[in-house]
Amino acid sequence: MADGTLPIAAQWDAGEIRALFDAESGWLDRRVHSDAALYQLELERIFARGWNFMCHESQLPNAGDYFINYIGEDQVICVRDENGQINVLLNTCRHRGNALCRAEQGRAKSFVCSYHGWNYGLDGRLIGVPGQSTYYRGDLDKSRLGLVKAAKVESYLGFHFATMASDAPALHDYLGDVGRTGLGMVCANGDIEVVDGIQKNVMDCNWKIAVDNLFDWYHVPYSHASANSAGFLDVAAILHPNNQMVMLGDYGQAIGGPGLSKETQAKIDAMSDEEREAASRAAPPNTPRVRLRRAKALMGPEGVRSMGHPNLFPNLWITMSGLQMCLRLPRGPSKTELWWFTLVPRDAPAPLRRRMISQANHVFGPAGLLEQDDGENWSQSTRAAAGFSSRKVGAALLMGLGRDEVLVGENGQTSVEGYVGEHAQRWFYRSWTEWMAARDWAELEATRSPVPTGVV
Amino acid sequence: MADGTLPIAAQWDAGEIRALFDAESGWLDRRVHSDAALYQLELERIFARGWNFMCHESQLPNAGDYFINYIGEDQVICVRDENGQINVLLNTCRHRGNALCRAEQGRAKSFVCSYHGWNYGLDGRLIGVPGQSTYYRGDLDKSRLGLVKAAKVESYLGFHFATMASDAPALHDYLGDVGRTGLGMVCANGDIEVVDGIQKNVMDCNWKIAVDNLFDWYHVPYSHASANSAGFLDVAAILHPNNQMVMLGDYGQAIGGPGLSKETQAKIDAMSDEEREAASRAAPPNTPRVRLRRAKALMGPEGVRSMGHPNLFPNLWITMSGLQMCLRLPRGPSKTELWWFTLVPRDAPAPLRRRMISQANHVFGPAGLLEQDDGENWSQSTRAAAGFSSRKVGAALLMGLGRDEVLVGENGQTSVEGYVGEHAQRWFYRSWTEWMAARDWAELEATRSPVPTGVV
Amino acid sequence: MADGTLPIAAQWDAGEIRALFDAESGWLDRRVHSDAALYQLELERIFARGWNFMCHESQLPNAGDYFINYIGEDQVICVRDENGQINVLLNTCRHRGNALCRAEQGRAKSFVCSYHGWNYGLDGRLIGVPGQSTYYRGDLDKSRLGLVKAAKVESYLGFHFATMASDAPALHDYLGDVGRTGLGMVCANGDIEVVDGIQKNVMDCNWKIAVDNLFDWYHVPYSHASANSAGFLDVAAILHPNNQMVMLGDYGQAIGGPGLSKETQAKIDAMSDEEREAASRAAPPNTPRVRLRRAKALMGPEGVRSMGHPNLFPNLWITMSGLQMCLRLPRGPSKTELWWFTLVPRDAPAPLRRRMISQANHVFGPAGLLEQDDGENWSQSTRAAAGFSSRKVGAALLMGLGRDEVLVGENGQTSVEGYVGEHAQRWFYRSWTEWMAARDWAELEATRSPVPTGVV
Amino acid sequence: MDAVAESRPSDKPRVGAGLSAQVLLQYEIEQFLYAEAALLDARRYREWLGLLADDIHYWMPIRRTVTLSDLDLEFTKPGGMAYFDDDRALLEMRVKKLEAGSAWSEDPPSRSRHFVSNVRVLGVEAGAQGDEITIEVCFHLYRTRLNSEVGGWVGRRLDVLRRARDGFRLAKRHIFLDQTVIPTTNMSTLF
Amino acid sequence: MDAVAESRPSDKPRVGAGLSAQVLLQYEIEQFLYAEAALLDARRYREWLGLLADDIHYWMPIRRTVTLSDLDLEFTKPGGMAYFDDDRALLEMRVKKLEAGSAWSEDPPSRSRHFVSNVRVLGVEAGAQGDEITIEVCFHLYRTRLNSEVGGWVGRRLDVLRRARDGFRLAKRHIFLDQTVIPTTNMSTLF
Amino acid sequence: MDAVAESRPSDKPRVGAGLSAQVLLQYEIEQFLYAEAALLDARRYREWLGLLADDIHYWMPIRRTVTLSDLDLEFTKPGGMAYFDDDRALLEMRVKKLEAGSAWSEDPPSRSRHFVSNVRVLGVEAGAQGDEITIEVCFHLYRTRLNSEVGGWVGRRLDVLRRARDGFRLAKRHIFLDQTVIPTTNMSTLF
Ligand code: FES
Ligand code: FES
Ligand code: FES
Ligand SMILES: [Fe+3]
Ligand SMILES: [Fe+3]
Ligand SMILES: [Fe+3]
Repeated sequence: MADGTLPIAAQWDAGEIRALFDAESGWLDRRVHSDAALYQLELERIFARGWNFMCHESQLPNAGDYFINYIGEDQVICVRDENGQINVLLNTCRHRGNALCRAEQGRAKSFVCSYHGWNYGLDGRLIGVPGQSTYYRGDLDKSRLGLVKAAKVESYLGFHFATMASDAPALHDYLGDVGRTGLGMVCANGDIEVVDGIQKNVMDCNWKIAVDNLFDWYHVPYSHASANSAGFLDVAAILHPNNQMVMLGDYGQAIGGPGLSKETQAKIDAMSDEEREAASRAAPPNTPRVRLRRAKALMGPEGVRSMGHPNLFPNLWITMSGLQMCLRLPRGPSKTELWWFTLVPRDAPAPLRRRMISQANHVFGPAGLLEQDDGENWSQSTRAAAGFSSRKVGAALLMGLGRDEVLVGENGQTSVEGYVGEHAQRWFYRSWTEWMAARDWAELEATRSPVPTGVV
Repeated sequence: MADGTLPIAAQWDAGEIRALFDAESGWLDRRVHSDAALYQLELERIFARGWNFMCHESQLPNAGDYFINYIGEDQVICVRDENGQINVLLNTCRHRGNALCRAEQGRAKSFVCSYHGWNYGLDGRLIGVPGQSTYYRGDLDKSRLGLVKAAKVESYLGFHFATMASDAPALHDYLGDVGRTGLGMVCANGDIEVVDGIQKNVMDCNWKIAVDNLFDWYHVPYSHASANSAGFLDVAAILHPNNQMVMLGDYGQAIGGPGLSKETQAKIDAMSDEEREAASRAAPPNTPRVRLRRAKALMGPEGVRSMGHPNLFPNLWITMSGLQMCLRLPRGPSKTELWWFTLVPRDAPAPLRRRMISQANHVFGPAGLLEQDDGENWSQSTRAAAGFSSRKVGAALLMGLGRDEVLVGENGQTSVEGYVGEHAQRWFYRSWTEWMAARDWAELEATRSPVPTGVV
Repeated sequence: MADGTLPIAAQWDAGEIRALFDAESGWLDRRVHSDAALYQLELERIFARGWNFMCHESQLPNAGDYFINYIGEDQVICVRDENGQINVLLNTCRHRGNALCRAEQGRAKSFVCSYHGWNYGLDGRLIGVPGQSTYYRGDLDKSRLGLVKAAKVESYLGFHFATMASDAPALHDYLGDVGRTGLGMVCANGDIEVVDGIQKNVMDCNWKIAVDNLFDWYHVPYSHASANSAGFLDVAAILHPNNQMVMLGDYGQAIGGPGLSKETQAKIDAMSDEEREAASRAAPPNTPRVRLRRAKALMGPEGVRSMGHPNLFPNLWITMSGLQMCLRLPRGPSKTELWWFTLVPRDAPAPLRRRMISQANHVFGPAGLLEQDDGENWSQSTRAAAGFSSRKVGAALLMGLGRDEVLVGENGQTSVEGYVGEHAQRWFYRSWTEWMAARDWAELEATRSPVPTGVV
Repeated sequence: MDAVAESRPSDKPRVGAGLSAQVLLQYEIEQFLYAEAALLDARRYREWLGLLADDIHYWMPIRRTVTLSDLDLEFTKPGGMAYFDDDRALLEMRVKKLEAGSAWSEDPPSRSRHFVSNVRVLGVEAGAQGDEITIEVCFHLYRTRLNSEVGGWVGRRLDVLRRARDGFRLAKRHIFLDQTVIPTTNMSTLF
Repeated sequence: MDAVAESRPSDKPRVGAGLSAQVLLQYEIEQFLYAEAALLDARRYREWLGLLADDIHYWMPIRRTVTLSDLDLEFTKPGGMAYFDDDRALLEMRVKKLEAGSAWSEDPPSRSRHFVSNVRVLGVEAGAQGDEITIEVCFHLYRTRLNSEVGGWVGRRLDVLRRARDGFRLAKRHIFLDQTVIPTTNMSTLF
Repeated sequence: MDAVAESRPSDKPRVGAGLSAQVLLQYEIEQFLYAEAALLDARRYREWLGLLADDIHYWMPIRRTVTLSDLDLEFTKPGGMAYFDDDRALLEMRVKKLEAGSAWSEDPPSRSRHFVSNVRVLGVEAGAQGDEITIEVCFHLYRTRLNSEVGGWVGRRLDVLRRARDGFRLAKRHIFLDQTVIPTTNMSTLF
């Protein structure tokens, strides 16, 4: 057995995995939402291998500031060191494996293990070992016993990501145009910072069901009918049933949701930043702000029109309802931890900042007026996938299948435009089967589907 | 891997399964009460394949009345439609698998999915899909996307059963004479109805241990000694140590417990219905009523003598202590959900009805004066089966083995009569191994044992 | 599949198991602390096969006194019978497997099963079966249906041990000189008795991490810094950084911790028992008492110098902090039940007895001023071992590797003396891989490493 | 209050007593309920029986998970199926069973703790046998069994205490659980 | 008391009232809190709204697991991220949502039980709109959903009650959970 | 009350005081116990020490699952094995440990909530150092640790409060858990 692999993770072969989603027909085998062996394999082949969102640089302003995050179920310490660099370190002592940090966030000078007192620098280097010259007789090669660092840590626009796979492509390439557009979206009106306070809760659902949902404009009117009745949400204003704009990228990256028409964008293009700001102020509250000129560079000439939801594969959802990002951390086949990061422009005036935080506090999270009802649907969809006969039924990802065309726009940015559909969801599950079937990055690169073109 | 099958379910081969119970010696391998792989296989090969009790027609008097039940761990909706038919529908939306019903019972006009609003008729047909002509461009073949119906739903005496196997034999044949006798027993004094209110609780035991127990008149004096001391139960009156009458039927059907002698029955036969009713009234309270003339047609000339406990394979226990049926729903190798249905004759006068309900309320269920102590024995027997050495010990189903003979009576009804024994339990476990070893109905039909004859 | 074996337990082959600890390099694969399949195999190959501590004779003064203990996850009854013998009986009825005892300890005349009333003598013999001549027609061979006894029960110095393996070596040989030295240690100042009241708690850690720790004098200053600050512990007084004395024995037996120098021992040797008692009284409180002359016979000429912690393989820790023994009962890969037995000399005067009990009450156990912090380290080390990447990191058992020599002392007793090191931990894990890889005792005897000699 | 109506919680203000009289009554009632709970937790069942009125109705209907439109189905009705529907004779039978020396589910006896909280006097009415005081409480009946079975039941209780010469008597205990499927192997404990 | 300071528990003795006056106040307050809790448990949300002051601040900050040296980070601050940070309009919106007939997470409705315990009056201050009484309680909000989902929340609550002519009005409810990562699929229940 | 007897719950009625005096005493005691609990939940351990009498006995025996016929074995006896058997010096040592900055099991500190319920005054006796009031309560000590460890302890407590000039002092706390095998990794929390 390979390093760290559990016997259970070997129960599916590549052919069986590929058959779990049939991109031709749109049918998904629901064992992907319930089988324990597939889940173990996900930890290895999706999470340890992919790029995982760690934190935004604004969360760690000073040396020693740290924030605990996860790569799959592996706890990592994200910490800024004295050189200003953000390191991602496995939170497990090299001696016996004890945790270095047990808080969620904090400030440290170094990381001292509470078991035997090994002391690690903010960059993970082992800097102190009690008894090194006596008990260890100087044998210990401290230079090889630093905390295990993520194989790569790279950032884009201040967002830091990490992977445990040293042969993973560079973050820039992994995100690709679509992922970068997604991150560009949140910076379209200025550089951002993360507001203190990550909402976290545990939901009884498979993490992929939560990802599937973020592309899904179809559920809004029905799932969120009560938020609409209560006056919290104006479904009519946000649905845009036939102004959808889906962007698909390498490795499973995708953006789904509405887009502005080229005509509308053209009008915006003609406006100065001041005019845009004025237009934003004139719009009803909770309307997304008109993007500034910088947006085009960040999102591309077509991407700038997207008003949808990016998912950075595998599990980072970006939303502008409250300028938030939601990380979906796997906790078993039927459990997911949801972490909500709230972003505000660094230079936001106090009232705007207040309004954005208030919107974020009320829309998502466990008490959020939208997410309450989402959770119910996700957990029930997951629960049913555990039944032998229900599991056999399959999930139907049929909407718009074979009915739309990938448009190649300016700068080669591609999109599928028109009706609400399930193009992004299909792309997500298709990519998932490819990630899961491939033993390593080389095989994944050799076997993964190119981004769809033509009719989809 | 076959549809819906989990890798874990493939860990036992047929020969190993057959060896789990040795019908010759009466020894049972206790891994049947603890292994997780066998449990997964039970969901496939016993529950999805057999006929499962769903509800009695009286529970759903009107169109739209529904009752949630299970086939193994699969939730199903039992609902009466506008044509008066009772449908059994998997409670999982054909779109993403969300639950349609989350209540235990209720009244519905149709089933609208809370996720995207797909709407299903009371017969499961998909009757409404938001965006069908727009988002779906009319592509969706709604006629193929109704809720998955049980492969067959059939009823006998108003009791509805369902199977997920389209090649299962008809309910009539599956029940066979023994199963029909069992259902006939509860209708022997008139057609019945189910009283509102199903007692439900979760017990830490394997479901088969609870089934084993229902045939077991041996445990009564000791397990229920305290109910006897307290004056709730008169053990002497119910034990009938050597008037036992066991009936074994195809597919694992069985009835165990006391029986009337032919002489007693002959005296009853000579009585008119009026005389029988008078005799019932004259008997001490909680004595089973003397059966009416109709009983013979329902139970057969020999079966009519049975005063025992039928089990409709796999998991429906029928008892006349309070005219009740108990469904044992599997919830893992060491967890079972017990559902108590209480029945009363439709035309029961109010005092009789009151007395029957009161008896039902106090005898079984989690606070029942009998079941409290049963649960303790079952959970401890299950717990011990998890230990490596204890598991190896085996359970001894030795009582009366090779000592009795199957009597062939009038109309060919067979029975084993005499002392308290374990014939029914052996037949249950023997049938279980055959069900578990057979890949499909054809193999089960080809390999299952015929109902025992001769010496047993 | 062999008797009682679960399919999951077959997932590792012997080569893979042996590779889990590399004695050459000192690196340990952390899947040993998290994999469910290895855990099942431990129940079979370590616990059912080895000698498990059951009780001390003083716990069961009278016939009928019983104490419930475990062999792995199998519950056993330790009971003194009318002949004064202590029997170890699987707590599972031979009929259906119900538990005979559900209390933790008590007094019984015989064991009557609460299910059907089978009655077993204090020696496990089946002495009563309701309906034996009637229901069973005298068929039941009661002589073959007694409670399953441990394959062997043997005692040393009043400590009773049991194994489920009939081919296990005798307890005397299994303990070997090192194990016997360990038990001799607690009797060095007189025969002991167990004080009523076993502290029990459940900890979220793998049982082996707790064993690893008992040899570990390295963790004391850092882990227990707060007990030191609070004045409960005097770290300086107990550490003895370079007076360590490790003894390794067959089958994984080991003692780790400080030792007296030969010089000190020589001075003690010159003292009479009266002088020793006087010296003990003159020492600061909580100092281990000076051992009496009898100690040398019990511990050997070298062993008598050990002031460390014996572990009787697999899971019994002996400590003199409060004269206690701690049993670590496996409850899953990441759960352990800790049972603290407190010992006092039988003839201890009341004040000494009081002081020893008070020390025991405050040092270990869930509220103990030391164990609080140990638990934190153990549970965190276990938790991290569940992560895919963290699991790959390995635990580093490098201290003193290749730097010390096994000294052969008087009577052939061997020891490694000098600095704090990890010799005992390496021996424990190395023995563990050998136990786990061997299918039976014969193979274990053929393949296990001899006790190390020369450079270690 | 009729039995159907009472399954809907009440907030009827208690009237007809000055504030300090109310405080005294509240104190008396709380102390009675705590002492009664302590008897059960101490397994002094027979003494507990001594606190019951002869005409006590001790009832726990079955609760079901239902939709808002079916809330009338949430509880079973009086006279229908229930987990407890006991008169004094049945409660005495339960106690007798516990004392029998062969009530296996309670030997070893479980360990219970009756938390009585949010005590509210809903009304005081003169009855033929003495004043009858209707009380609503939130209860948490925590129970452990054997070494590792932890469980319990939570809900709302509607008690009627009747004032007798020598103290209160419990004339009614209607127990409305918050749980639908009972999560425990048994309910061998008294509420 | 300013909002930051209050996340640190208080033991300020209450002054300026004789012992029996204190007892009466304690009684009134407990009964108000119990009645208020009963309304929520009975799903009588609109009546519950009637007990709120117009300027109510209903707030539950996010709690984090932090080391002793970082205790200043344990709770998020007022105006920052929170699970609840509601004024009356938002609470009315929540109730409206519950009444909408399409609040799927609450239909079937969950079953809650608000245990209000360790009630302490921390201070009484005269306010422009009436006396304001600051109260600390320990709460356990137990909740079951559907047939098997059991959960709940535990913590400390700081309430301010304002005495109006016709009874108390809740002017502030600051909820300090003991849980950090919220262990439930949702918090669709009012505290 | 001797230490063995007290492990059997008591229902001794409290005598020798008029009803309103009883109510006042009940109020004082409840408020003391709540304030004391709040100090522990607020981690203000040193102030909590201030509420203890110098001769305090703080004791939690071991409880065992035993049959009805062996109930005399249910609790260990005074002077024998126990989870806590502390005098003031040991409690101060525990607090000192918590303050040491290296008590790893309490850094990050756990979050506790002491629910004190069913408070009953069992007796008032004149003692050499002041009146001694014996109190029985049901307690639920709820605790979360780190991000996902939820646990706690439930049982019965027998406290003795001694009335000093400046308030009560806790002279005895005997804790009778309902749990036998302690279900938590540690008991680093004070009861
Ligand atoms: S485990 Fe970290 S120093 Fe030993
Ligand atoms: S899951 Fe039911 S409509 Fe989409
Ligand atoms: S199981 Fe013990 S007598 Fe039947
Ligand atoms: Fe949504
Ligand atoms: Fe029974
Ligand atoms: Fe330690």
